Amino acid sequence: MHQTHPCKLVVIITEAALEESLADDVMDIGAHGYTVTDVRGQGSHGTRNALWSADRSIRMEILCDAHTSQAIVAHVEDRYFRNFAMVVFVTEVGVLRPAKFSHTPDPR
Amino acid sequence: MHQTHPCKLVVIITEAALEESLADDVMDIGAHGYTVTDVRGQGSHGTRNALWSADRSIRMEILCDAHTSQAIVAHVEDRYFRNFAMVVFVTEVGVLRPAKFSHTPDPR
Amino acid sequence: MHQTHPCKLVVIITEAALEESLADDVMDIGAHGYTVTDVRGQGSHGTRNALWSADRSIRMEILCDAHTSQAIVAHVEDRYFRNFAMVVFVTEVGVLRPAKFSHTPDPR
Amino acid sequence: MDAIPLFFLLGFAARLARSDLKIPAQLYEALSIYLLLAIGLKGGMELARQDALHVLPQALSVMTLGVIIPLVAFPLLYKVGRFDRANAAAIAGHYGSVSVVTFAVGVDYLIARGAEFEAYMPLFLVLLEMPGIAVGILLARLGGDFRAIRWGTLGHEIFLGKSMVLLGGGLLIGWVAGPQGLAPLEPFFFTLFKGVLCLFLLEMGLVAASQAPALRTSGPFLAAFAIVMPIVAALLGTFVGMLIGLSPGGTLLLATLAASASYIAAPAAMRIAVPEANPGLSITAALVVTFPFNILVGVPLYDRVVGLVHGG
Amino acid sequence: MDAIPLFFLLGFAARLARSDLKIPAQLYEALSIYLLLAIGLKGGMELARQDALHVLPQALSVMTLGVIIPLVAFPLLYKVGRFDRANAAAIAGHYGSVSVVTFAVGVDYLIARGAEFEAYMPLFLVLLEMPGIAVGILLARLGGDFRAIRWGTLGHEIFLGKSMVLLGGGLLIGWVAGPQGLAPLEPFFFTLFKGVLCLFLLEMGLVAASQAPALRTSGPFLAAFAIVMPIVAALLGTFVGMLIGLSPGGTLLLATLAASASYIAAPAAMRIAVPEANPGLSITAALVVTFPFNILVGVPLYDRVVGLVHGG
Amino acid sequence: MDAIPLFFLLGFAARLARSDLKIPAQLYEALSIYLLLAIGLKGGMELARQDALHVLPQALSVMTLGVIIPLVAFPLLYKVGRFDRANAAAIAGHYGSVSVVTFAVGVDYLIARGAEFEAYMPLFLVLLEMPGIAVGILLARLGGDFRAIRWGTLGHEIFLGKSMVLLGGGLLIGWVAGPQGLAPLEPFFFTLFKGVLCLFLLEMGLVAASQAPALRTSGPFLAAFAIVMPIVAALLGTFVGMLIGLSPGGTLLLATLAASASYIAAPAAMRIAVPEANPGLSITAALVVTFPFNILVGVPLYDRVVGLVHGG
Ligand SMILES: Nc1ncnc2c1ncn2[C@@H]1O[C@H](COP(=O)(O)O)[C@@H](O)[C@H]1O
Ligand SMILES: Nc1ncnc2c1ncn2[C@@H]1O[C@H](COP(=O)(O)O)[C@@H](O)[C@H]1O
Ligand SMILES: Nc1ncnc2c1ncn2[C@@H]1O[C@H](COP(=O)(O)O)[C@@H](O)[C@H]1O
Ligand code: NA
Ligand code: NA
Ligand code: NA
Repeated sequence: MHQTHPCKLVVIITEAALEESLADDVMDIGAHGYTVTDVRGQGSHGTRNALWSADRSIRMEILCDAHTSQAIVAHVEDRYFRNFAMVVFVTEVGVLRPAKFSHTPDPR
Repeated sequence: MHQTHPCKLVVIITEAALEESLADDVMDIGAHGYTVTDVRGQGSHGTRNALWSADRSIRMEILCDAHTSQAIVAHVEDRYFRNFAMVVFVTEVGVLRPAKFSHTPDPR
Repeated sequence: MHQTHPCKLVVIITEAALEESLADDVMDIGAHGYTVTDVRGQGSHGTRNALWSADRSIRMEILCDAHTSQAIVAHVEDRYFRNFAMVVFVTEVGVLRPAKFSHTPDPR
Repeated sequence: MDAIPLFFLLGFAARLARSDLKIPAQLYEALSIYLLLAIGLKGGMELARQDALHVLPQALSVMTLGVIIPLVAFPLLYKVGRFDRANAAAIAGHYGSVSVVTFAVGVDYLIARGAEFEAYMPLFLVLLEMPGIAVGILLARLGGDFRAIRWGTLGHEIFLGKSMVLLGGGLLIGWVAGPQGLAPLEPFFFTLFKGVLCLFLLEMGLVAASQAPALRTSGPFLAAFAIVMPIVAALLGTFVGMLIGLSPGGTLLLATLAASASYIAAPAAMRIAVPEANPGLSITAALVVTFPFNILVGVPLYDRVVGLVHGG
Repeated sequence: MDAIPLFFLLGFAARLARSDLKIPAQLYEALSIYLLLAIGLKGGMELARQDALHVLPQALSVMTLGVIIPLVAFPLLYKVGRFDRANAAAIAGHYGSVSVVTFAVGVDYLIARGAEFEAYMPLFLVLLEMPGIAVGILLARLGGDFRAIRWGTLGHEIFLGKSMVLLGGGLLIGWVAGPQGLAPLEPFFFTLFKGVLCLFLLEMGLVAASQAPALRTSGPFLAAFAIVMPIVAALLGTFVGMLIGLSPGGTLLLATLAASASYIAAPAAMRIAVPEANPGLSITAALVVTFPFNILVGVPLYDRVVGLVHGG
Repeated sequence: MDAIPLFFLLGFAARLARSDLKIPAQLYEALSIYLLLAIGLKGGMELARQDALHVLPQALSVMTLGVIIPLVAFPLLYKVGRFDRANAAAIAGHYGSVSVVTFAVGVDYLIARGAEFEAYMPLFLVLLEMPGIAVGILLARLGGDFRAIRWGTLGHEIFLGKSMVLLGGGLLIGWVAGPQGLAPLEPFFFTLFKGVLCLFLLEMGLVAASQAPALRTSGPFLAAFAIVMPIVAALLGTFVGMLIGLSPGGTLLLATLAASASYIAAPAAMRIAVPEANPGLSITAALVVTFPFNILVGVPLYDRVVGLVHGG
């Protein structure tokens, strides 16, 4: 039986310049991985059409437990919100192997 | 404390040709921003492998309040569903600064 | 009135080498479509920075009914989890035309 | 033997055999930007050598040709082919416009044979790109609510589409800079041209093969139309070419332009201006049948025709 | 007429007219990698022909120039322009650094006129890239907590940024391989250079136009600064050029480098090192005003200045 | 000094220093498509000048070489290295196949020294690409359930993989079109070749460095194997080269091919056909150790060996 277990998905959309430091941050905070997509868009900082280097944006999504998601959200808000074009949202998803994404032992 | 507030995420997957008009539409309707990703895929209109210009697809995601999401969904259904390869879905997410995405004042 | 109906969204993040076989699998299992995005990232198999062919990853998302999502998740776990860098998660979304994504007749 | 068709066939075969060979989307973009610019520049450079008064009347006749072709194609599709108005009009628009790569293959065909032609032919390529599309859109709207036409968007699509800007812009730059100004660009834009064209044809083969299955669903009439129409258009082109006194080579190129169907500018414009038309139909006809037909069979065929009429 | 400015204008016009023409992001990357490498290689190859003792003192003076320029720009922006420290410092840093493409346009300007210049000028381009950025960052931090400066990141950004690695690496390879070793690379890296440069300028035009609207919000002072500052810097560059005994051509190139503002290396470094600065301001000044000004008006203007001083 | 290894070292160093320099994924794709096609075309063109009867026996011996190499590598890995069957077989398959870029570097080495070699060597490159992979897959399955082999997929992976299609297709086109047909493609596919190769080596350096850390985990045996195996294979290649009467230059190229390990075709095929093998191991050995070893040390070394045997 392939039951899924609750898990948090944190999505961060921001300037491509932050990719490396964000990756380091989330791993330090305790995430076990992340996925990055190249995106473009518009927001309160105007349009970012990825026409050229400084104009590129990324979308980083992190599957992690509630505790880690809290920590990540808190960290990016404190460290990046003031100075960078950034959007963060969190959602609840179901995963197969919760242990893969959390510090708690696998309930299975 | 970094509490998140409920917010809608509208995702539109459709032909790349619609990118500009969709962007204008969602901003007119009242969204404060959007994010676009280049994608490929398959659906009722067959495969769209992004092999060449007319074969490219995009994935646009819009964070907004329930009212705006309703309006966007209604608009794209009326305006584009009949003639374009398109899929739309809506989901509930948590954001840090609801005011950033809605017309209502920030509850914080 | 543009009411949305519940639908499953299955997201599979894995090695680009699997794109074709995964696409065939999900369609065989009963999905009516899928969307693929090129991504990069890190996980238990280390970093996959899309620096070169074998280092590329994809993100495939499939809108389908609960039954199909179960079948897809079961299939990929059995067939791919042991040997491939892969992450799968499922979430609940709202769609306009449930019939487009399920075997059951459209409730509307 | 000339390498160009071989690259197309390689791509076509690779795709049919389900090879995992893919031309990255952005490489495809890069190649087409290069080809459009290069052709425009070449034409503009040559145009700088002409006097306007001589070219102007020719230009007008060529644009007329661009208007006539879709008017010939439409009834065939609408009455004989039983396509609904929107689809008949959209397809007609594709055949009214032109294929830049088919033109390049025609030019290469002449060069390989050391045949002469008016070097400013790219001007006609530019002039033929738009009218057909415009006529196609109007035909689609004749049905009724003309008000439904968003002229702004329409004009925008036609005059500011990627290919028009690159072709027209290149033409302008080539014309202003002249042969001298372009000399240092020659190694990049002209010497490499044929190599880049081959790479693009490899991609065209992949794309055509990937669209081939659609032929089954689109029916036999469309396939037949996609072979008959180019021939008819080529004859019209030959006639106009003679009329305006083009050399045999120039006449062949005009015939080739007439016979070619657009798969870059037209699809983009039609998708916005005639969204109710099924883009699959036009693409299948233009790309899967007409394009290969023209570069493999058509050009030599039209050459023979031109030879006859010029001989007689 | 020279084609280079025309390509920029084409891109600029196309974007203003809201054409859908886009240069794929990865093509943009590819073009800049090529340009940076090619310029570095060329400079290194020529450097192999020089003796270090002759070039070293020149190099030092040039780096000093890179330190002085932002020190001139900062007070203008901070005191006169009323920008806060972070923004004034960030913008000053952009003008302290250099624009590779502006340099390439200057070189092309001289070649087109058959004018002589020190072929190892790219060395100065490399040397001018860093100091201005470093000074800008220090100016931003003078406000107080110097401890806030993450020197590691800073050094990393400055010395290991993409453009430094490609320019510097190319320089090194060219220097080690020498003219002989590079001979077989000449067709790719040197013969095609101007063509690629034109394509890149088309893209620069698109980008500049897409940023143009920001001019309205950024205010008239910044626009004025973006024209006055290059002229001032060009005079400083001319002075230093004379001082170190460069040929008129070399002097013009040094003036052009001084006048140019960075839009690749500096934005990347500033974003990390001075995040509180609004990147839009620097980019608008450097890309929308200074870059076009330099390639369209500046270079010929500086040429006249150099002519005068060298004449006298 | 030759520039090629310098570009590899630049990329390697840049990555080790954690520079943000990246070669866009699609540029990497574009470059490899170009290199594969160009090598195929060149080989096919030269093949058109040979008579089949002369080449056929050579071809067969070369393919045998491709079968023998993995059979030599496997026991080393399985028995001595204690790798499980799947990993031993997969790695052996990588060394049985070839590296196109290593071959290109070998060719460049000979050209730089004005040495002669059989111009149709690319044919052998094509012939050596497949057998090694096939043998590797069979070795992996010998363990038991042969039925587990999906021959369809297997054949598909081997014969329709990207690199086979481009190399083989290029070979075919070059052979059909012949020197005359390819003449107009020469500026693009042949004149620019070395420049493009340098760019690709820059990328290879970046990739190799990014994989380097894996060396620590993969253990000392694999590192040793990745240096010993190429030398052993090079000796086998030299022997076969002499046997089939190749010129010293041709013999060196065959030795280089034998010594090289695939990092494009083999990884793709193995991932599908032997998924239980850890791709990291093969890649680390082939890319981080063997590839640099071959282009920096191996080729000159093998050249000396060939010199000795040919001398004697
Ligand atoms: N309402 C929104 N919905 C989706 N994406 C958004 C939204 N607002 C901003 N973004 C994305 O986040 C980036 C930065 O947002 P901002 O800081 O508001 O400029 C934008 O460039 C968009 O890609
Ligand atoms: N069931 C599905 N799950 C995920 N994406 C889909 C699905 N159906 C369609 N799509 C995406 O939406 C695009 C248009 O869908 P369609 O209009 O059904 O052809 C396709 O090309 C896919 O990228
Ligand atoms: N915790 C995570 N959050 C988001 N994406 C992940 C996570 N773990 C892994 N991934 C993605 O899934 C791919 C394969 O994961 P893995 O099998 O753990 O190496 C990685 O390369 C990432 O792109
Ligand atoms: Na036509
Ligand atoms: Na400067
Ligand atoms: Na080998």
